[in-house]
Amino acid sequence: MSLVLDIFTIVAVSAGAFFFLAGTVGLLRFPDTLTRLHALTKADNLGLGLVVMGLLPQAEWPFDSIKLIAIWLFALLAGATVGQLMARAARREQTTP
Amino acid sequence: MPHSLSTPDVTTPGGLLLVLAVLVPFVGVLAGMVLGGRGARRVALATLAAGLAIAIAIADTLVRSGAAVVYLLGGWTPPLGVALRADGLAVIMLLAVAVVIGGIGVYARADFGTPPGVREARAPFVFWTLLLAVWGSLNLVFVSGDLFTLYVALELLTFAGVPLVSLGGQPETLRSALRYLLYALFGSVLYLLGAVLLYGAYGTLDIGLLAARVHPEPVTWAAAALMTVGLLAKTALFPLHLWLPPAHAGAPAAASAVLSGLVIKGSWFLAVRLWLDVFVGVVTLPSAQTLAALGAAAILVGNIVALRQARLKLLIAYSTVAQIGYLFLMFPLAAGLAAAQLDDAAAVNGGLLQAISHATAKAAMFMAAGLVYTTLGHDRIADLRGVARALPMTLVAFALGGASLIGLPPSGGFLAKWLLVSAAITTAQWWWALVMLVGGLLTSAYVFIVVVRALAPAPEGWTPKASVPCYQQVAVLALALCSFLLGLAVLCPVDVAGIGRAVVPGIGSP
Amino acid sequence: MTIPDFLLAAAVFVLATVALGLVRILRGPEDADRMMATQLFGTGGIAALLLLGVATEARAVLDVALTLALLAAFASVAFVRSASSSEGDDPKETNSP
Amino acid sequence: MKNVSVRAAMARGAGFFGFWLVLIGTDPVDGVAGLFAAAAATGASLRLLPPGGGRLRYAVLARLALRFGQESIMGGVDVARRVLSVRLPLRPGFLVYPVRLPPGPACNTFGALTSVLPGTLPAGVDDHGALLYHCLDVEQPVAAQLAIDEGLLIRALGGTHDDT
Amino acid sequence: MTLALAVDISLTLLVLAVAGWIIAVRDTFAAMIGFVAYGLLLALVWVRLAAPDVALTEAAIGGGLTGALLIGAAARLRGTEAAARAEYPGALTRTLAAVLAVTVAAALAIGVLALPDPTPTLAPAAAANLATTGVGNPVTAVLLAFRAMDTLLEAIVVLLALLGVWSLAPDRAWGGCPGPRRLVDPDGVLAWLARLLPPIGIVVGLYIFWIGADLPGGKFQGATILAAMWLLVIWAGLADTPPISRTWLRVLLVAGPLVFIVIGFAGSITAGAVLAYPEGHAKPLIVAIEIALMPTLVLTLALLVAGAPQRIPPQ
Amino acid sequence: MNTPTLFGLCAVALVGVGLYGLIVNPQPLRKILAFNLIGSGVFLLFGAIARRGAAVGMGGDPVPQALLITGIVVAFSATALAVALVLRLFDEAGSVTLAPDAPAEPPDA
Repeated sequence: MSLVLDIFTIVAVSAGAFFFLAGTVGLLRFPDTLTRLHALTKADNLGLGLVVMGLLPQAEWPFDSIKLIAIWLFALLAGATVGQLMARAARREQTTP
Repeated sequence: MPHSLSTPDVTTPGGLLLVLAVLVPFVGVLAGMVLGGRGARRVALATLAAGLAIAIAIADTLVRSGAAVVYLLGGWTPPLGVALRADGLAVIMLLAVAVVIGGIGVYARADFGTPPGVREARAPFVFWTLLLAVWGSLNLVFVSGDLFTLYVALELLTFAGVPLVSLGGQPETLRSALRYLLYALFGSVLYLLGAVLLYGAYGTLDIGLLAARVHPEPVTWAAAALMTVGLLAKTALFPLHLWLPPAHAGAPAAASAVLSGLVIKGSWFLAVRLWLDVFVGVVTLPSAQTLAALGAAAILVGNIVALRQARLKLLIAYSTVAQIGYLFLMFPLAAGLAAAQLDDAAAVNGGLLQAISHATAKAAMFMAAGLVYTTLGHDRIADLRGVARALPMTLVAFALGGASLIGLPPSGGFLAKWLLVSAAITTAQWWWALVMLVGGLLTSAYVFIVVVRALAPAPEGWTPKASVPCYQQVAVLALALCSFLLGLAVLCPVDVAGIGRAVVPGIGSP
Repeated sequence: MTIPDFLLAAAVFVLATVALGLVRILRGPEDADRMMATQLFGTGGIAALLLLGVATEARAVLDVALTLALLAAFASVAFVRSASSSEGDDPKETNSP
Repeated sequence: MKNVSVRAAMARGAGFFGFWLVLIGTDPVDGVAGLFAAAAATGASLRLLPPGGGRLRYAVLARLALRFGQESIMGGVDVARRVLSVRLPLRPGFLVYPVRLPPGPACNTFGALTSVLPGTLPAGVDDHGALLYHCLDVEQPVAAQLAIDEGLLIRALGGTHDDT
Repeated sequence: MTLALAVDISLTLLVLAVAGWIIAVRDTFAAMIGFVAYGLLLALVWVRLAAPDVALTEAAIGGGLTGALLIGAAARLRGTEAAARAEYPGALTRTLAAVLAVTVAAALAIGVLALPDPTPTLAPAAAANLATTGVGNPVTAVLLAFRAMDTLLEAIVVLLALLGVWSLAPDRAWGGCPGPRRLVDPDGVLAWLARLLPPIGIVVGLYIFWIGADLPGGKFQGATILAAMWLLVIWAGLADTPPISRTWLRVLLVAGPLVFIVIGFAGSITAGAVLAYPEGHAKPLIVAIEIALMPTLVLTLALLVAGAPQRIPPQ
Repeated sequence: MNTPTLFGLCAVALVGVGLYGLIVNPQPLRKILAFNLIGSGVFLLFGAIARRGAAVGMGGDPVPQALLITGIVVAFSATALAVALVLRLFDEAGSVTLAPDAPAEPPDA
């Protein structure tokens, strides 16, 4: 049982790390501010989500596990809000140079 | 020879007074914040009286017991806890500050009243609360026995001092305040770095324990150097003095008196404490000579630049730069006396007296300049005619203060310089005596110029721009008289400054 | 390789990824790009923190991550606020015509 | 109306208290402090976000959450695919989506939810109150997906499907 | 062990890279953004140094409040960039500064490497006396029992800084509200965040505060979170800063230190020394002091960021 | 090389970097920033020393850790005061240069 959980952890955390890498590469490769924002809001939050997912079997149930999920939700909320706010600012800058 | 600072492991009778000396002013700050407006001034003046009584009580306790007053906060013994500790040096400073702040408070009553029809005005509220804050912080610097508490005390002093500089709100004063703040923050962060190194090496921040534990090695040298440079920046010793003159000259007179007379003494006192009591045997005679050389440069540069000033307040501010220089001549002299197996009390007392007489004299002179400004509407030195007629008492006060700066008998400045000169001659460091002599001559030149200009008769039909209340003049004169008569301290039967400090092997001796 | 070791390795990997994002902070060109990269630092930092915390069984680390997640949007909000107010015009984005 | 506030206060308070218990554990002394914290949070919440009229439909909410999870994974995968592709397949542009929700918290929630949708990012509103989306690929069927999301959200928040 | 060291080394390199960039970059605004990232990294470093209490403080203050404060200031000073660049010193000054910096750092490095081994530490002393304080977190025991004086003074330091900030108000605005009036769309995204997050933040902030007695956490960290939440609401235009002449504000600002001082002096009667606690009652008294300090710290920290009063007080 | 030593060296490097910035950057906000860097270097050094003092089951010496919290809060207050001062100076003078005003001081001062 524990082996299955450990494998789950390894897979999920690796996938999370992969999405972090994807987000960062997007931040570097995408051509302009708005497209780069996509990379930030989507890949990173998925990366964090997968890391949290992977850590769940290793954390103490239920308190630490729910806390982990809460941390992810907060980061998600921050990402979603900040992404929109910055997109507004970037669009305004684009349209009114 | 055993070290002078015993490990404080027990609260002495009267120790509670030390806590009161620190916390009563801060309680005043808090009460002033709530009451606001006129209440802040009433609270401040009441606190000034109470604080003076506390300072006298501490002095009484010290002289009666003949030993340092100690209080262990929370009953915890250092190194885990924090001790307050007042020896002779600290108590004398406590008393002097209480007296000077009292004088400034009386003087400022007229300048910082809340105008009628307003519930609370900015300048009076800020001044009265921060005056108490400066006082509490200074008391903490004098009695704290812990390096980190002292760091907090230095920061308190900075935060209380900076708004006093920028009280006027003009661009120049804001700029001076910012420059002052940056210097002060830089100074305290260096000081903290030194304290951190000491903790890493010796596992305590308590001054008494450190004194027993430090020994000469690279970490200690680094810590001593960092702390000293940091404190010099805060004290505005040449060449780190650039922030001081514009800052002190741009503030309102009462605030200038606080800044020039008192605030810089906090960091100076801490430097003395560290060099004489903690880093004994670590700092070397050449480093003490370096400090004194900076002091000598300050005396010459400060005085010469002061001579060239066109405005009275700037002149007084540059004279502060010079007088700070004297405060640092004591280091090699104390070291020299100790190396010759002599009592270093002459040098230490000389430095201490210089600090006190400068505090009283400079506060009086800044406030006198403030009265001159009110009366004439300007403070151009070339145009001081009529001052003697309009403000006779103030002019006398200015002259007395000036006499103390020059070092004329029987002033406190005279006794201080006499002690320092004699120590210089005893230890065959005659060049420091020469510097003091030249400094005295330069000082007398600018004091003389101001007094002569002020004595010139006013033109026909001239009337003062505004009249100043009599009690302001009395307050100024009283402080100046304190400074002038301080030389009579030589008649004091007890060497108060030496209480709690035994004869110690000084700087540079193995 | 034990699970804690794997988690530590993942933390190093995420940190290295974040370091890559540093290039975007360095290059800009817009301030928004830099702020985005900082946001990425935040998400990546939280992930690294969680990995470290679970790997070393330091439960208090979860609270640090919680604080970071809660305040992740804070500096960005200050940024967006200042970016819109520095344009001088009305920062209000109304829905009315 | 009064009834609604009381019910909302109870629900939110319970939620905050539950969150507190998750954070700290179930020590009774901590619980007392938790009651205070929950009360403070509920007060602030009621002031900042006064309860609306509708009743939440939890079944629809669960469906929405599930869809949100799927979308966020797809969104991440989509970005990763584009990022790591050698050709960098991007056709960025704006899309105007005339949102049916009135301006306000619900509409903002919609914006936040859809910011994880593959290839879309809300970038403000136009002069007629429609949401402006920035898309990584303007040729994707974005508007249809948005309409499904919006319908779900409206129903979850207790509205009917046809209040355009 | 080696992997842990790899974490440390990558952290160190990152910290140094960001720090160097903050100093070197030309644009001030960009440097401020770098500082936020720097604060985040430092929080990670504190975790690695087994100092979770400090990590919490750094995460809340270094990454949050200080960053927001500096970014806001840099945005307002955008126009002065060109003038500042003109003052940039010449190559000689820069070389001298570099030499000085390297010398100081090298001397310090020697000092660090020469620190004694075994290290002097007060951990055993703190552990031995922890029981008498009744609290479980040694850091809290240091802050509120062994060295309570420092904490009391710190509360006063923060208050003095606030007085200093207020003193920079123009005379006509004395007694008015700090900061400019915010005109923000009440239906916008920022307002949405400010409606959702603060209640949750209140729970988290109070939680961090409450566990401080026994676990890492405490009043400074909790108060910083609450202050940040309040500022968020203010920036979203959902609330305004209070006029500084309000009596309730003044009372709350001084209540914390005043209660601290009163309990401290009560100790001299009941426990034989100022800032001592009678046996068996240490923990409730410590908690009482912390509860009294909380509103003071929240208000002070938030108002420090809000800045000097700028608007004419309401009559 | 162990963790405290590594971060101790990182700390002194930060002090050096901050010191350089403090001298070289003329813009006051950048000086404030440099001051914060030096400060964080000092704190980090203290933290490394605390970590060295780990004993009796504690991860580090709690006394420096407690003082660090105080230090960070004090540094924040100092930053806030300095920023407020810079902003007021900007409002009054339209610039934030620290160079002394020509008329207020003699040229040789």
